[in-house]
Amino acid sequence: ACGNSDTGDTPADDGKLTLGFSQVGAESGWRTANTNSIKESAKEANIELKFDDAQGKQENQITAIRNYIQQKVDVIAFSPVVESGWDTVLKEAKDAGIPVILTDRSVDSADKSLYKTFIGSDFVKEGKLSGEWLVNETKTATGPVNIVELQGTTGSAPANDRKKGFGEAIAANPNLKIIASQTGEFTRAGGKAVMEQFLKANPKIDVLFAHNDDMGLGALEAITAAGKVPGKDIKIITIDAVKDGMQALADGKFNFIAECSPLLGPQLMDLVKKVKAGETIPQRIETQETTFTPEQAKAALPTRKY
Amino acid sequence: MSTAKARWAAVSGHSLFWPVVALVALLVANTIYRPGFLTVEMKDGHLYGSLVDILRLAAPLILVGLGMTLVIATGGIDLSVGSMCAISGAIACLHISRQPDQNALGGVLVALALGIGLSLVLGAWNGALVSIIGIQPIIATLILMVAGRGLAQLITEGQIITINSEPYKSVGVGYLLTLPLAIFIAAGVALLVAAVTRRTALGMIIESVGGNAEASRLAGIRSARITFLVYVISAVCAGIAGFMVTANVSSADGNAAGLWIELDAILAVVIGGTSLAGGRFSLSGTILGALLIQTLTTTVYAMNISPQTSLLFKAVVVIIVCLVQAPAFRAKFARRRPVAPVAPTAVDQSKEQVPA
Amino acid sequence: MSGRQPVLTMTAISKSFPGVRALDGVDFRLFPGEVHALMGENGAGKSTLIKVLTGVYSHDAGTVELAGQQVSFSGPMQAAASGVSTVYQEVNLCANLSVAENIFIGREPRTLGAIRWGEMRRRARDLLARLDLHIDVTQLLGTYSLAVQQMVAIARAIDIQARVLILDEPTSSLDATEVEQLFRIMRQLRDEGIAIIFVTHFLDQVYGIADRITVLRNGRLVGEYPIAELPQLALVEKMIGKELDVLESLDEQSKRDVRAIEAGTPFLQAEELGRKGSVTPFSLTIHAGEVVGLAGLLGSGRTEVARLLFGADRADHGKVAIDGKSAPLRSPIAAIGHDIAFCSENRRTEGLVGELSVRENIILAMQAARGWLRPIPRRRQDELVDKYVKALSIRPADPEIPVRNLSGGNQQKVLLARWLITEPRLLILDEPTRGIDVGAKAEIQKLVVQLSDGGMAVLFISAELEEVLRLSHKIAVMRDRQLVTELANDHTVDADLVMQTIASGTHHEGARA
Amino acid sequence: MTTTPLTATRDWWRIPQRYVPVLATLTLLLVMYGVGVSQYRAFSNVQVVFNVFIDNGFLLVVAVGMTFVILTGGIDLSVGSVVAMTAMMSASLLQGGMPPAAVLVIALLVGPTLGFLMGCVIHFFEIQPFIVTLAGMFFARGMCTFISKSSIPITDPFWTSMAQERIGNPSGNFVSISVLVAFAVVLVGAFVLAYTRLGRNVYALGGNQQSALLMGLPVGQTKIAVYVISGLCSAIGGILLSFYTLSGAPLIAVGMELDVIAAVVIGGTVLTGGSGYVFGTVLGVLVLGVIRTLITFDGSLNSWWTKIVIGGLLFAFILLQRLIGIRKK
Ligand SMILES: Nc1ncnc2c1ncn2[C@@H]1O[C@H](COP(=O)(O)OP(=O)(O)OP(=O)(O)O)[C@@H](O)[C@H]1O
Ligand SMILES: Nc1ncnc2c1ncn2[C@@H]1O[C@H](COP(=O)(O)OP(=O)(O)OP(=O)(O)O)[C@@H](O)[C@H]1O
Ligand SMILES: [Mg+2]
Ligand SMILES: [Mg+2]
Repeated sequence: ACGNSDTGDTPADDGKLTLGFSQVGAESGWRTANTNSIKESAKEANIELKFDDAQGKQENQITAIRNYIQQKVDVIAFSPVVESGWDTVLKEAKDAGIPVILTDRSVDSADKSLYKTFIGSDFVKEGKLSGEWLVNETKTATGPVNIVELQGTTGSAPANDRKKGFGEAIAANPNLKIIASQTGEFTRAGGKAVMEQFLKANPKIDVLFAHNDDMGLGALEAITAAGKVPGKDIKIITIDAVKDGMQALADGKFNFIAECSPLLGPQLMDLVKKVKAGETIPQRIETQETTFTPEQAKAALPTRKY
Repeated sequence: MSTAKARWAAVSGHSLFWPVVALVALLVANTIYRPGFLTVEMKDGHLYGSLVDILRLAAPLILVGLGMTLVIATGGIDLSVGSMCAISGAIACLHISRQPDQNALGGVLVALALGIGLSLVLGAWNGALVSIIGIQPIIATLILMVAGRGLAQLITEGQIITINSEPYKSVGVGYLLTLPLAIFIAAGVALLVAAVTRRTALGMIIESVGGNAEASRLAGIRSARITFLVYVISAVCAGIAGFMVTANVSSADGNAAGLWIELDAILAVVIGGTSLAGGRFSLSGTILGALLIQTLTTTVYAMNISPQTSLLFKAVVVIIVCLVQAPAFRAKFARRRPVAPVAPTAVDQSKEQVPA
Repeated sequence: MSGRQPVLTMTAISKSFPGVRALDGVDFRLFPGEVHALMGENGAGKSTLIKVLTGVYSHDAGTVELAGQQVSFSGPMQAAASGVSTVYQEVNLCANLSVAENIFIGREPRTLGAIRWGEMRRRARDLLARLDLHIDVTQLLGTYSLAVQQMVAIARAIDIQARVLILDEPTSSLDATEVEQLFRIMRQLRDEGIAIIFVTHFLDQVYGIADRITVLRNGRLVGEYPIAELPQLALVEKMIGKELDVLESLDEQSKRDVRAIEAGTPFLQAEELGRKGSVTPFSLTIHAGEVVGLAGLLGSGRTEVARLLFGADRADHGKVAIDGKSAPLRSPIAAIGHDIAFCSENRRTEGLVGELSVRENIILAMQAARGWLRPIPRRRQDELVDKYVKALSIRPADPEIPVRNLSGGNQQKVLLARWLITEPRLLILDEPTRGIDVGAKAEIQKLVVQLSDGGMAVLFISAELEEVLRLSHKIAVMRDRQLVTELANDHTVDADLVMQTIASGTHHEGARA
Repeated sequence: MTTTPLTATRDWWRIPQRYVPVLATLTLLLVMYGVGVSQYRAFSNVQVVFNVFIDNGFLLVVAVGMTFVILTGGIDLSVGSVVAMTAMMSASLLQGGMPPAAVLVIALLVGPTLGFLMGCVIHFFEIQPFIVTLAGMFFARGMCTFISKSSIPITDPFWTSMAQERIGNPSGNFVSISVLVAFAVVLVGAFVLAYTRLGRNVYALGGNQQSALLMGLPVGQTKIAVYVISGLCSAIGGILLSFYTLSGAPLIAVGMELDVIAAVVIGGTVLTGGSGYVFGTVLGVLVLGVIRTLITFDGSLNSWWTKIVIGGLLFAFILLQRLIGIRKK
């Protein structure tokens, strides 16, 4: 589609910056919002975007990055599918003199000079915020508080980190106990099917912690079908704050959401320009994120973009 | 006594004996782990319990499995069913989400019609690739497996379309006569498919095409048409399953809906005793296989088997079920019987090739 | 001969399949340097005995001794290693490999583990030359006809330095010259001291080459006889187990009366019908009630003619008229629509659906013609199937067993039954009597006569010239994929004349004498 | 072709039927490459071609193993998981401080062992390969998460040097060591198939198992052998992948089996067995690689359009191959 160039003219010649961006995939609504944000802000910032969807495969991302190097783009950015395994290709980028920006997820390279910066949420922190809210809520509880956890896709970074952060936070109160934890694959159907069984296996569930809104929304249905009132009989904590989740929160069906914002686009474009201009930038930039309670959700909902 | 023995031999020799045993064993294991597993109680005028869940959740798998059975019987395979679930669910939800009144029955019916219609088109596409152009089924359907997910996401524009439509929701979680509506739909389709294949000569003709396509052609069977037909049937089954999957959570997720259902469906078909090489097929076997697989999935949740080991668990169960079901395995461990039918199957099972 | 030690002794062999006792306490001896014919009706257990010997099947009871040592082969590989080389009944080679490879696979000439392809091809050419077959050995086997494949299988077997050579119906798809070639080699091998087991349904061949005969019936041993002590008629009686009137018709060599049939519009009229690379355009007319025989050497294109007339291959030249009206036969369905039926020569790949039951195989064509929406009622199916299982004496007479479990000959009968129930107006029979025992063969021949008397047109293809001569009203002679001439089968025509015609390619008046 | 006199072209065109699919693939690959060069800047760089090899080296190795399996008429769905399992194991063993040589040996043993077990079940108990290897796929993937839930980085110097060594020419174009390994595997695979008894038995088995048995070929051994070979290739592929990514991740190579099967089939190997070449498989892998490269070079596709385009290209490709096949028949 971009074969519009009449001759072999290098698009870089017109002074326009070229950004090569490799996305993880399109596996969730969150991801699509992320993609759209990047595309739109690239247009606004007058940056030519080479976009590639890796369909969840690291191999594809590496291929894409290599091709961006060949095409001599000005900056490369990507959301790594997995944390490790980037050194080789990043080194190639470095040797070619192309700066790299990580978005959304980090890499575990020891050599921090391989990329300029990492912009994205802190999954551990999201888990921690969720846990801290719960600890605060249950300060007064005397008996044990039974928690069930809906994990994300087994082995994925968000799932690992959110679990970790949450676990660390709730260790503060020995009454809080995770009595069941199972993967719902980040999907509504998965969340629902797992929750159905949780409900049957455990007569007393006080809290549900879901690694994303979608699983929480699926679990909502299971809880309702079991004759319980979500938000009251079972408190629900989730992460992401996509529109449907915020609606549920505003309706009082969820109790707490830790935001994980997909709208990285403007920040990223800003960075691209800075990097190209040779400005120094911090190694780690966190996306501006917050947490929501039902009241805050009600207030925020009308102006939310996704 | 000898008649009892003979009867036992007949029962244990039945192709569905071992899947049934495995199903019962899983249920028993669950009951031991949690004595309340089998209880079914009345709640809000409908039945509630793990067994009901298993039936309801197995419904889409049964549907996809039925279509898959026919495809496999012709010697083909349909990898695109998962994508087709996602597509039909997506188009239906998209249509409903655009209605001013999402609860209006008319709008929902149009949505269902759209989904089925699109499935028909996609099934026809697969069928045409296989029967007219002559592409190997696994590759022909791989095309739609890959592109279909993209189509589904194109329809939803990458978002999860959430709807709020009671009539549509009932397809997935509604109740009829105290039981989930989904069960009735699956049973209805199963009966329909059974009637169409076994009450007419279609079943035999499908088996004949799958058993020996060239011989069938020379016997005057329009093999191409039959092949075309089974892919269309499979697509429609997948389409209906797509409604259930999306209605279950009142939302269409182009990426996750029906993910990996093709593998489960193929597994169900094989556990049910239909050979992947084509030929003889068993619809009841497939239904049983689907129930077994769903029970297995539910067991993982119910027993809270850790996500790390759940795949290992699944691998072990699958291989055990297939092993005890395999005639060769049974022959090797049933040497005490005086007459062991050994080699003939080994020799004759291989597909006969047609010289150029 | 009794003074010598048998190279092979099988004692009290029993073998059961589910529902069938294929072998029941069978004894068998084989001496070095003899050709031993194993005889019996279809389903008597010949092939099973051979497969038990070579370890394809495990036997339930009994012992096998090879050169005085008890053996129990785990499979053909081990049997071959011990010097038992076998050509099984159905051609068992790999169509996707080259001819040379089919001969040498498993025994390829190698240096340092690497196959020497050139050497292999050369040796394959030499070997086939011994059988007078001059073909391109680098071509895939599947591109050659069944007969060539059969020759290749034989070449493979005789090249193995074997003590025991087993040939299970090797001649069923060979013509007279090929058979003679094979016999020459068999004699040569016999003189070298190799023991040969030979299975065939051609009695003449048995008497032409065998030294001794073992007869099986219904899985039991009837007896072992030196050839001189068992005249042809006695052999047949032993095989069948009773004296049957069919035997008379077998002996009666006179051909049927040729009636004046050629009147009125012919049922089928092919004009310059042909297909590139398959058959040169030919013209042929067939009248109702007429039997047209196709005579010709192996590979002369008879099967292709049949396939064109049935629409199995699409003609790219010429036209066909049925009942005087133009009828393009583009597909088998079109041909069936004009009441044409075709029993193909390769029943395993083009005929039967192995997994389906005998009943289902029999009704398949009829059902296909009705369309799947109108199933034949079960009662009607049973009636029809029953009738033909009886009429063709298909054994075992259980219509519900998978057809692949039937013996070769019985499978052939099932295929025939499939087409007979459709009551066609033209029946094309490509080698219908191949692999069929004497009794059944006579039955089928009688059937052909009956059917044509009843007004059915029959196109009859057979490697046995006698059969063609006996049944046909008219004989079309094929040579080099070309229909060279048609002979009215009157008293002046005999086997010699047909052979001469085939040989010279023309039909000289002078040849008749 | 139309202008040259028939008599002259006849012999030239009489390519044996069995080579037609491979030649069709080759032609189409060249066409695709040509399209890329004409449409996109920098596509003609030699390094682009080298990158296709670098990025698909492990895929190539696994595909060679799969070719063996498919030639016998079987299928091996476990390859992707075995690749991941091998990479995971290597990473975790290296992390535990085991010397690289020992890790290599162990990693190269596990895949074939699993292949051997699967082959035995397939052969002795006559269970369909699809099912057995599906169970193997679940098992190996389960092992991955069992070893570790998160990815394990590899810092071992040997691994690092294998990963980052560039073998190239002065003008800066280079290939990685993985590519050389992959080429070696391809050559060995091609030799085994064409020049050894095992290889020919593989073809015979795929042509007609019953015949192969009656011809006295070691059917069982051959069948088990192909799954061992596939396991070995997956293990080598896993190690190459761990060179490539310098880590082991539990979710890596998900769905790789489909890519591999697609590559083998695009390369002209028939799924029912008995016909195909390793060279075709190489072409098949290249086709997939070039398709991906074309898509990244274009760089304007929406996420879902990528899938649709890949599906469409696959379709166009198979269709063309099919048409050419029919034409030349
Ligand atoms: N694999 C099998 N399974 C079940 N029954 C079988 C099998 N093979 C053979 N039989 C049965 O065993 C009997 C003997 O068959 P066999 O093939 O030995 O006959 P045959 O003497 O070779 O006959 P023909 O001359 O027709 O080839 C038949 O009744 C046949 O139906
Ligand atoms: N001696 C031979 N040398 C080379 N090719 C041969 C020979 N005999 C037959 N063929 C091949 O056989 C094929 C034609 O066989 P076809 O089946 O038409 O003959 P047929 O007259 O029906 O013989 P059959 O007796 O086998 O039924 C051709 O592909 C031809 O190349
Ligand atoms: Mg026989
Ligand atoms: Mg013929």
